[in-house]
Amino acid sequence: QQEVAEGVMRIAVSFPPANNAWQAKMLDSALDEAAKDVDEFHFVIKNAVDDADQLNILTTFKEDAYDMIICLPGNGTLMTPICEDIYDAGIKLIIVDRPIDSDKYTALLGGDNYLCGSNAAKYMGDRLGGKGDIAILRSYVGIPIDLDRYNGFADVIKKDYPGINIVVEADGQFNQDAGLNAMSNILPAYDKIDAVYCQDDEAAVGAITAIENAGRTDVQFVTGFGGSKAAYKLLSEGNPIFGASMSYWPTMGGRALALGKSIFRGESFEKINHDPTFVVTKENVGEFHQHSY
Amino acid sequence: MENIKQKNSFLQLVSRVWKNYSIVVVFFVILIICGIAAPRFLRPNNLLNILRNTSIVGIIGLGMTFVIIAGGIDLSSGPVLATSGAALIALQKMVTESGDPAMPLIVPILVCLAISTGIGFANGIIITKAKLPPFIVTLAVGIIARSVVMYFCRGATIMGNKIPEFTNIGNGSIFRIPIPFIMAIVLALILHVTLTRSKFGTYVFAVGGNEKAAKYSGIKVDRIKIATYMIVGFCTGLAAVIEMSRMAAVAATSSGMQYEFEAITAVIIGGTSLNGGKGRLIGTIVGFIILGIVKNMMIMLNISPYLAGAVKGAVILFAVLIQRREK
Amino acid sequence: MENIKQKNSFLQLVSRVWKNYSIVVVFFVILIICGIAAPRFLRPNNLLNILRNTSIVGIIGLGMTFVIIAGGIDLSSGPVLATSGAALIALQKMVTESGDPAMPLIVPILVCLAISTGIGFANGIIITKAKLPPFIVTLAVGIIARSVVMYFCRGATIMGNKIPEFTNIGNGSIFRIPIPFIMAIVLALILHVTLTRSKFGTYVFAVGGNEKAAKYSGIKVDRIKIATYMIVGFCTGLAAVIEMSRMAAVAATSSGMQYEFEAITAVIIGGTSLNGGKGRLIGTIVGFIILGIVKNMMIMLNISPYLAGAVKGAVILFAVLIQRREK
Amino acid sequence: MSKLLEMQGICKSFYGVEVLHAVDFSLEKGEIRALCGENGAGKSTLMKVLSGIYEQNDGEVHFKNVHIKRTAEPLEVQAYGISMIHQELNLFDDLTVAQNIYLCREPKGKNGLIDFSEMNMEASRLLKRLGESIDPKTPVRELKIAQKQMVEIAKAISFNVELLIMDEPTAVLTGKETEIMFNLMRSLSEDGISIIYISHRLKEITEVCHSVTVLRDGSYIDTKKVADVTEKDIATLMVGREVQHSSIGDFSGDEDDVILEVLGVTDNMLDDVSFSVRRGEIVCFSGLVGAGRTELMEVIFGIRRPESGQVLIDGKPVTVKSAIDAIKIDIGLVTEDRKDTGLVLCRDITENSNYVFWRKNKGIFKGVKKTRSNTGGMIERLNIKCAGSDQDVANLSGGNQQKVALAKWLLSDAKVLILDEPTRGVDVGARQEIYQIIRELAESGIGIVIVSSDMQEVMSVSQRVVVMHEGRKTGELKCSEMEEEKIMYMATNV
Ligand SMILES: Nc1ncnc2c1ncn2[C@@H]1O[C@H](COP(=O)(O)OP(=O)(O)OP(=O)(O)O)[C@@H](O)[C@H]1O
Ligand SMILES: Nc1ncnc2c1ncn2[C@@H]1O[C@H](COP(=O)(O)OP(=O)(O)OP(=O)(O)O)[C@@H](O)[C@H]1O
Ligand SMILES: [Mg+2]
Ligand SMILES: [Mg+2]
Repeated sequence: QQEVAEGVMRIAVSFPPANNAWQAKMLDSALDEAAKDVDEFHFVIKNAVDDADQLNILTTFKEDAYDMIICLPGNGTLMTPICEDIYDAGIKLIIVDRPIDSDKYTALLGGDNYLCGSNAAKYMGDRLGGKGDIAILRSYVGIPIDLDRYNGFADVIKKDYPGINIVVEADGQFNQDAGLNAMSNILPAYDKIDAVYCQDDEAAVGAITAIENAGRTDVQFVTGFGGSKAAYKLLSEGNPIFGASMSYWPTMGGRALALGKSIFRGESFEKINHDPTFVVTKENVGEFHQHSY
Repeated sequence: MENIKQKNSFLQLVSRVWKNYSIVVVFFVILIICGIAAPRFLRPNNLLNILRNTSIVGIIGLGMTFVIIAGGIDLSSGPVLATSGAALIALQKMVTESGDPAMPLIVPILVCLAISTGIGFANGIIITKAKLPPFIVTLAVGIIARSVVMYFCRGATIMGNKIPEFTNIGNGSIFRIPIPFIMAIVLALILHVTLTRSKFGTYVFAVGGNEKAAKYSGIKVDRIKIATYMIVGFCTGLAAVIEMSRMAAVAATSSGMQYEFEAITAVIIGGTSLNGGKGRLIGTIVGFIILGIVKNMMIMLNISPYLAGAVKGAVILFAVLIQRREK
Repeated sequence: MENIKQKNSFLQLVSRVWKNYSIVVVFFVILIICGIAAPRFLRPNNLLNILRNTSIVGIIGLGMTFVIIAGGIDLSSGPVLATSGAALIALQKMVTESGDPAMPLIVPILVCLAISTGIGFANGIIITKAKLPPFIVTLAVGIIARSVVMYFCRGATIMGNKIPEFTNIGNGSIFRIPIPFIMAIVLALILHVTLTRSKFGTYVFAVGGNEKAAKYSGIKVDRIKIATYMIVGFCTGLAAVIEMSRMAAVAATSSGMQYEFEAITAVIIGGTSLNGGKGRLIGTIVGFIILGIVKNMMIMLNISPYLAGAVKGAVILFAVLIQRREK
Repeated sequence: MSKLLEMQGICKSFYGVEVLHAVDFSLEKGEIRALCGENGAGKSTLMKVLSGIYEQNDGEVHFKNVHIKRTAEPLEVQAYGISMIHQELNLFDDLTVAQNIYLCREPKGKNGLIDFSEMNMEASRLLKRLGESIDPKTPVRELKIAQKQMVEIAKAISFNVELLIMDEPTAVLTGKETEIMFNLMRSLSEDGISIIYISHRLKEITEVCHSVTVLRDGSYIDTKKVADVTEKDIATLMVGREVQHSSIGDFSGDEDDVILEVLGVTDNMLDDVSFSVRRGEIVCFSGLVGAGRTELMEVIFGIRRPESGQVLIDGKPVTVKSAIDAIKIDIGLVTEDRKDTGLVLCRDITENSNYVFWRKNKGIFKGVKKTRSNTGGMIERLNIKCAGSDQDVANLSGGNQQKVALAKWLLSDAKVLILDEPTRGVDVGARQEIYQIIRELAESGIGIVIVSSDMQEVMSVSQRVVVMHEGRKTGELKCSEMEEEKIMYMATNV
């Protein structure tokens, strides 16, 4: 039983399911941060199995009257009501990665999937000289991050690069095998694919394997997303078709906990903080290895 | 001789009680263990919270019990919840020019129930008329339903109108008892009476026990089966109403994800056999509360999120093991 | 009278052939439809690619056929693939100081197969000795296995040693035929002979058809069941070897996700009944190829990812419908 | 010389209820021993203990002076040379006849796999010996119940047995097969093989057995030489009182008051069959296995659709497309295979006996009081031996299961009641009671059709007999004209 000594702050952390490597690293960095300063802070970290479960967990946290709740909403819209309730109940609330549809929170440490998607579109549009046929490997079609990453990309392409055609979309599902399978199905169907936008690094690694296996030379480059070890390794090895990874790092999990600690310590903080986004290429990958997952 | 008979019938009584209520015993054992491991667990607020949280899957489980007793299975519940829930939100968020809801709340709710019951009906019709295995039919119908709702919502999360009458369904309480749990209990009572006292209930058992014999006894086997799928459909619709009202929003991709497995797990933990012909609703209720307790305790005891699955799996095995022991 | 009898036996023959091979007919119909809808579909490269992609789930399906014929089910295959695959990668990536692999490749592969077969054995033991329903046991064991591998990998993707001998297993071809497909076919042949020509195969049918009668006939029912779970475990281990070698990496959270459902779907499409007692491997093979074709065609025809599910569900229903029609 | 088999003080309980009380049983080499007793007396249970299916709670078994362990599995017991034909069929529907017969003893070819051609050949030889011409490659699913029973017998004798246990093998057989089987039993006995034979047909016992052991309520009563007793003595020993046999006369009611009329029914199994039943009349159908009697009844009950022909009730043509339709117009059918089509084994006596009653009466609820009195009445009237009306039917003895199947239709208020082998597995005492009930039903104005393969039953219960052969009606006799030879003659159509 976790009865906590007087003066120790109780902080609860709620994450969506750890069903991909990015999310797992998020959890891992949070666990690392939670293991520090144990005489000042007591952390409970919980992954939900789905949205309703996350709602239940947040409700449980609220009932349990934690001093602070840190929430990475699996679905920002769905978690809005409970987050508002938490804030209204006087509990400090930090929202991580994805915004909720409300400004009732103490602080936001946001990643920016939409911006990363736009970065990818710019990178791709420029490298292709504004025209070409491309494929997209999405990341669990329909979930909020998928839509952000997709819309960020597609909006810029539509607006700034009308010569680029999105010829096919498939699902890369945040993992290498799915990326490999999806790409290996795409290649025989299209004689010419100039580039592939993968909404996840792991899927990109799989897609590259498929392209290499098929011996296709028409594909000039593939872009990934997120910042995974496997992707950075390919980049630093100088893989000819891996163009760039649109990175923002799951280590923000740990940083969110650190932010929480600093708030209790009375340090000043911004309400809205955006984690920077990077376009990681062969050239600059060396600087970023320590952030990868 | 007399003596033997009496002793026997006493033993028989004990064995019968244990057979029928072992799950309840298991339940109290779990409750006590939890209370000792984490005294906070027993706080009324926490217990009520567990009841609220488990009611949604529980309501689906009640309907699922009927289907499973009749020898079927329904793997489409999750997607059906999303589909009917999406319809509910779409109608509920419509407003007139003056900003009032375009229709009384009851209309979207009825539409939601009609859609879910309708899909249940479709499941039943395909299974009985085309004579296809329920596992594959409901799996396919579920995949299709999820896909259709994704298509219409373009995958996005749709927010409804946040009016108190609506959000109160899922979030409110009456005399501190969560409304979803009250709904689950009322529904359970009605269904329990239906299952044990009505002719229909007996026919459900008969169809699951021996379909051919049921047919030869003049029971309209197909109708009974279709009815069970409509019941689980209706229950899923009701669960959708609660789920939608809790968040006043629906996520096309993820609403109701995996609920069918949670529900089936609760039914089996409750002692209903997947072979059909046997089962009871009280078991299902205890089954879903046990699942809720497990999840809650994982938080209470701050178990490593990586190991949460291991604990859950072990508790499920333990729960079914204890009550099957006597076989 | 004579005449009638002859007519009957001819009709019976036709009906028997159709009953046993309707899935093959369905298969060719689908092939032709696809070829017309998308001529690129029929290119050898594309077809070979489909075979390669579907072989992993297909191999699991072969083992699953045994379990299902014996009246069981295995919902733990996906997590077992991840678990045994993780062990494989962990050993395979070990290097000596000079950078050479620390052990011959065969060692990690054998360990992988041993682990998956071992978990299958555990499934079988729990199901038979504790007399628990396979659905819930394998579900729980799967949850536990996934959780354990997540715990050891801290949820991350672990990269192995990318040596050609290893990656060639999943990515290579012999005379243009993908190696995974060759493995699947060889395994299918061995298992087919086992199922139809060996005593063990007959007992598998007997146990699934009528467990009590099997026991009365002196069949060691428990052993047969355990053996089927070990077979599906072994097959899953083999699938893990291929899957791991394709990317030389394992993702604790996602490797093998949902493979059990794909495999079960393939088995049912192939005409094996979930009630046990009947089934055939040829059906499973066609079943998993059909599933692969569906995925491929979705891309060929550039169907909206939102509607992909609807198409898949419809094809599954169509495939089971056609071949069950005659019942 | 010591005995081949010695069972001493066998006790067996289910859920704390003792059903065998220290039973002793012994047997000589080459002896054919009948085992008799009322339904639920414990015959099957005793034999299941012997064959390793149940573990006795107390008592010992010695076979050829070797002690058989209490925990011995069926396979071990088989290895001693003991093989059993169960009361309920234990076949695998989706395996072939040959696979069923040689299950666990499949002939192996050189490559270690099953030698199917050898197996099929052996099976066909074995079946020929039993006078059956079934193709050994047919799946058992496609066989009729009598053929299935023959497969069971073939399976049992295919072992290298020294003791063969036969639990009511003739319940579904007709005279012809029974005769073949008896000859087989005699020749086995001459070869020194012992047989334990359970049957409720006492005539068969005096015909083929050397001696008879009687059980009553789970206790050993007596063993006698068959030469020293009459059928009546055996019945008295079983029931503990005298059993009255009675015959029935010709139909004496209104000849023109026809309640059921069947005209020219034809399909691939039936060839232009017509017959009629009058209000209050009992008509029996006799014939060999495969005569098409069951099919004819299924046509009347709406389970089979004929190619042509008509069914008339009370002179009006009716279209019966399903059991539901049939029940609506008050036709009832007690099916011949209680396990397959008669009972929901995993449900209790109350539910099983009231299904049709509930179907026929309006209302949503079951009606607890009425249901209870229905069930209680039936348990009493049919003397169903059970722990209570909430006992699962699966746990009843075979004969008592049959009574429950019967109860369902007795509670249905049928105008026309068809009974397909109604006393299959029912003991002599209860059988007489059932005949009595049938007579009472007839007297109350119901038309009764009985399909029976038991000649004694036909002789004692019917007012008229219709004989069929290969789907055709070959004759019809009034009670006063009935003679066994005549019926056999028509049934074989020579
Ligand atoms: N598995 C079981 N569980 C509970 N009770 C049982 C079981 N098997 C048999 N019994 C009970 O044991 C008693 C003896 O049954 P048994 O089957 O041996 O009778 P039997 O002499 O073979 O009767 P019949 O002539 O009707 O076949 C019956 O009262 C029956 O209800
Ligand atoms: N499903 C089936 N498949 C093949 N042949 C069948 C099937 N059903 C019935 N038959 C055949 O139809 C014929 C009529 O059988 P039926 O059972 O009607 O005879 P019966 O007179 O009722 O005999 P019984 O005394 O066994 O009830 C037999 O030759 C039988 O083999
Ligand atoms: Mg018996
Ligand atoms: Mg018959």
